[in-house]
Amino acid sequence: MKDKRLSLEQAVADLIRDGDSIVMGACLESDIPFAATHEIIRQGKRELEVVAPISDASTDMLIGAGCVGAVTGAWVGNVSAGLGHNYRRIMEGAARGRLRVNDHSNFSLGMALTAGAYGIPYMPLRSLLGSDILRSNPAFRVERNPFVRDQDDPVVLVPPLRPDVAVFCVQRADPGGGCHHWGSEGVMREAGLAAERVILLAEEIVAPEVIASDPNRVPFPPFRVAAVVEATAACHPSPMTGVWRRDTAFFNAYHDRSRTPEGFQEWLEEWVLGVNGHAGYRARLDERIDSLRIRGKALAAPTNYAAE
Amino acid sequence: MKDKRLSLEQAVADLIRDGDSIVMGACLESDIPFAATHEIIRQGKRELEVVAPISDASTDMLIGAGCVGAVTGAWVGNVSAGLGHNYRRIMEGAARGRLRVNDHSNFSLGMALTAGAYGIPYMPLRSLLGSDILRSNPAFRVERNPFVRDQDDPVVLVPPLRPDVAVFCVQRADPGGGCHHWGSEGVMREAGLAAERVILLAEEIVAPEVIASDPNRVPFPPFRVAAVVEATAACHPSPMTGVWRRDTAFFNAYHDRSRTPEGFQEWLEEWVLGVNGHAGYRARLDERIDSLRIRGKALAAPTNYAAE
Amino acid sequence: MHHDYSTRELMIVAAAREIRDGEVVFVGMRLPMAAYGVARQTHAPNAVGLYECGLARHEPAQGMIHTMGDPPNQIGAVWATGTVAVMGLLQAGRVDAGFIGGAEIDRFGNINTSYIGGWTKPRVKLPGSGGAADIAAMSRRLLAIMSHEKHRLVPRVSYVTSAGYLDGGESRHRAGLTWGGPAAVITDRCVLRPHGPENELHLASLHPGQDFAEVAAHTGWELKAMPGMAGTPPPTEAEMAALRRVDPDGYWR
Amino acid sequence: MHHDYSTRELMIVAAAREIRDGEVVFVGMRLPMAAYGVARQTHAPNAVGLYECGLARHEPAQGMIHTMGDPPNQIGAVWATGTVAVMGLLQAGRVDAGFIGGAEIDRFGNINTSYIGGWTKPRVKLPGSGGAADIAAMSRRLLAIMSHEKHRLVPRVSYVTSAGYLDGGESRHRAGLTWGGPAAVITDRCVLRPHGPENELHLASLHPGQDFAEVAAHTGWELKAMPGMAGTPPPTEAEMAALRRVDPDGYWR
Repeated sequence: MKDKRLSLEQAVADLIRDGDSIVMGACLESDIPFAATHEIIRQGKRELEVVAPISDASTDMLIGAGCVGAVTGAWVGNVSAGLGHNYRRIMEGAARGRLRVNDHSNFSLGMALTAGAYGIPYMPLRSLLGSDILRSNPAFRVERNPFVRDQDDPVVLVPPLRPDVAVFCVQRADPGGGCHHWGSEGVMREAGLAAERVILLAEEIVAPEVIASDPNRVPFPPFRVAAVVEATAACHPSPMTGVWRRDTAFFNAYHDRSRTPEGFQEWLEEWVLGVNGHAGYRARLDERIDSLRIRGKALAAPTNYAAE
Repeated sequence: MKDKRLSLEQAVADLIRDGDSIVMGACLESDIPFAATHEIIRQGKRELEVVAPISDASTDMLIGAGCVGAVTGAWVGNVSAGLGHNYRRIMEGAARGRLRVNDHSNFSLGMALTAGAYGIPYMPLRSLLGSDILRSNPAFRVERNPFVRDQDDPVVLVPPLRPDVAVFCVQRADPGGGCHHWGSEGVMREAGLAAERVILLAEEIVAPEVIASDPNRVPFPPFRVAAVVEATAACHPSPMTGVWRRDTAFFNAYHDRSRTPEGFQEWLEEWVLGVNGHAGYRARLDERIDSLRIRGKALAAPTNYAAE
Repeated sequence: MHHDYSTRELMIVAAAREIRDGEVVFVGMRLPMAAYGVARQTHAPNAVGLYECGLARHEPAQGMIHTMGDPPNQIGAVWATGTVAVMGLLQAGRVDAGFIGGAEIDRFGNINTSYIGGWTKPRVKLPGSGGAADIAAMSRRLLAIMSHEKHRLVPRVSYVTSAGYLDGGESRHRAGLTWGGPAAVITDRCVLRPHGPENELHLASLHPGQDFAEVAAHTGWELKAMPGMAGTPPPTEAEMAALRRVDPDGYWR
Repeated sequence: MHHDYSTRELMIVAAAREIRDGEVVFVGMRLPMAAYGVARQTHAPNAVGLYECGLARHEPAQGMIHTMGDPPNQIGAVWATGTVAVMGLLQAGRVDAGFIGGAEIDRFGNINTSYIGGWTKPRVKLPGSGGAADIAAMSRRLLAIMSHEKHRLVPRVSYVTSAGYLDGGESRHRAGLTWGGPAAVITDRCVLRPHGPENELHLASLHPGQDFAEVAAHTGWELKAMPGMAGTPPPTEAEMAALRRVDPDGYWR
């Protein structure tokens, strides 16, 4: 088995290129790979197309840091605090031409990734009929349902998405790219199968036997994974089921401080540019990170895979 | 929580009607609900449309017993032994008009159920192009990909399937319809979401807390389940991950004995019509069933869902 | 009848009353989460809640949560899966009611959460649809929760993120949405419902202390009252007790 | 070189040699399962096996299994999921090679496992496609395993379950299948491969003890030899040792 372990710096440097389309976490509100968001900013990646099925404040941070050329997504903001100030600033100002927005809904984005994952040429939907999303994003088509002859039955056709990169936080992974994820999945499975290169930020590295002990908890096969990064609390301030509580105060502070460009720059300096990688970020969080750690046990019922 | 427990006899009597379209297990080779196959035969259901993504020998048994008016499926036979004699007899004889066959592949059937599950008006595929399945089953359409302008890019359009009933074997279920299933899933999730009425044959009935301890192992939500039947070894002779080995000799004996109509009738009398329900079947298996039980332990790695 | 409640608490209770027992409900964020909890503990003990991150729950989460992905919403879920599966149930017509919020709504119940002032040069860029466009299109009944201000309740939204009755009358159906549409809009002043052949939003019930003229003055179109318009009943003791259990710290006070 | 092997064992070894290291392989039932095991243990230690019931494996199952859903194929899998996910990878072009069997094959590699004698009044009703039509359409390379009899290797199959090169030449591509097609047909007498602009199956290698005239006599079309036609190398000691580990009881002898 090939050992796919890389440092966060190396994984971002080697596998994310300027101009790539990239999914930064796909579970909507949990398991957002903020450690990779920060490393992308530190490495000064440019012109990324962020494929964003609600990645909480990650997209707003990347936009503010000048890494983003396009957003293909359903939602950009700060889930518990409200609007994304960086997103607003660029879209409401003279520089709006520098950011292309390809509007989607959560479902159409999930379906576009499903089509990408499974080689489906395009995905017909009923959702989005009547919505101006069909006008502001010309990638969609509305056609007649060819199975209905006697009346006009419009359907929305969604083209597939095959992102260059997808980055996910998972509770545990093995060095070869096998992993376990639990809790709500968002569009993680589809994004992981659709993307050309998958980077895992694993809370814990375990032996391949641990992953193989429960193959139903594996979201996509190891051969689709390009790199495994060991990175504790890579999802902070977003939550991870069974491991980390959500740091809502941190999201709120980001919201308040990013209200002005200067405030955002200060925040960026404090939490991203001025820290020594993800270890430095964790060190800056200090005792706060301990208070977020879930310490209780609520174990899944035993499940037996024995064959004899 | 509504208690959805029923006896096998009652579930089949109340929820399966003559003429219904029905999925009898969806995991291809494992977890086939043969106990329900037998009860359907005992109750003399007629004109069923069996939606069959390889349900091992179950479909051949139902055809031989005269329960089936149509097969919408990818494969009918006996997986380890070969052809299905009852299927051959009717299709190669003068009575072939009594059985309608709607040819599918495994993937097109899975995609038709996906479309049914998710309200997708139809599913475009690239698979099946060039296959005569598109000629023998007129339900498919071939259309041009409307996203490709400058050349002819044919795609297959698969209409959705929404079966009336789906019957599944699961390792454990609670009285309200929550369940856990593990091992390969075939098209179980899609069939369970697409079907109007789901009947679970549970190896074991457990408290709702056991199911809620591991929500990622639940294939479809409890509100989609109409009935929960406690039925040990309901999958025999097919295997169930972690619980039952496959009884290949039983499949082979069925294959040999069903070679003639008389032989099939004798087999049916011995194993279905002449036994007192599923308990009678199990009693007839006697020590054989004990030898098939998996006794080893190979437990999935612990998984923590604690929130604090 | 309970006398000590805030407007937001009244809105939560009014929203809870829109959920019928046994229904499958697409629960949004914030207020609807509390509304689902109140409904489950009062008149709708068999309701099922769906969350677009990929969860189904019977019991609401224990204690305050800030997003649907928070650990207290994961533990005790009856189904944990992906967005496509839960939103697929919506498109398959299996969801009775769905909640969304919005920045702008018009007299036909169309909702804008994307662009104020046109999408090419927006005056305000809002976060976008999230799942709202899907919930509005595919729920059997849409329930919207809004702040009642004249610049939010407008004659015509500048961008339809989430389809209501579009141009009124049969236009939603003609667009291909053969079911659904707004059933109630719960504001901090009243409850609006579609009425008449045009499906225009009418005043269905006034919250305690509100009067028609004042509400109409804060509405961007010429607001009409529904026949049988009544007052919104204040929260009952049972409803308030349920809300206290869902929101022990009074976050929604 | 190993001297004590059966024809079926030679077929398994010949099939194993078609798997390249690091490839993703759609493994069918029966012989290909053993072939995958031999390949993994000899020249292709990094191959990945996919099974249409919804499994991916690195190591082959321990001991004999009769179906891909058997418990020994479940334990130790590296991914357990559904049919749509694994076959979706196939349609997405992510599967390098796929195995199928067949009752009838023609000179352009089209395979019939559905109806002998037409679908309206079949002389023999075969089980149908299962996943074969998908594997044939969407694998980057199709590998077929057949019993070499004149009534099975026919000029034109009466029903194309699984598309080969259709009418030969560019017709597969014109039908919309922009990749794939049979790369090898492994029979009990020889290995056939497509050759020339028509993509007709030619004799690529004769198994030990076979001669061209005899094989041609058992083939339903005028069989031609490929340039550079050779003999199929007998199993090596390493290959036979690997096969013994996969098939300790000699089921495939």
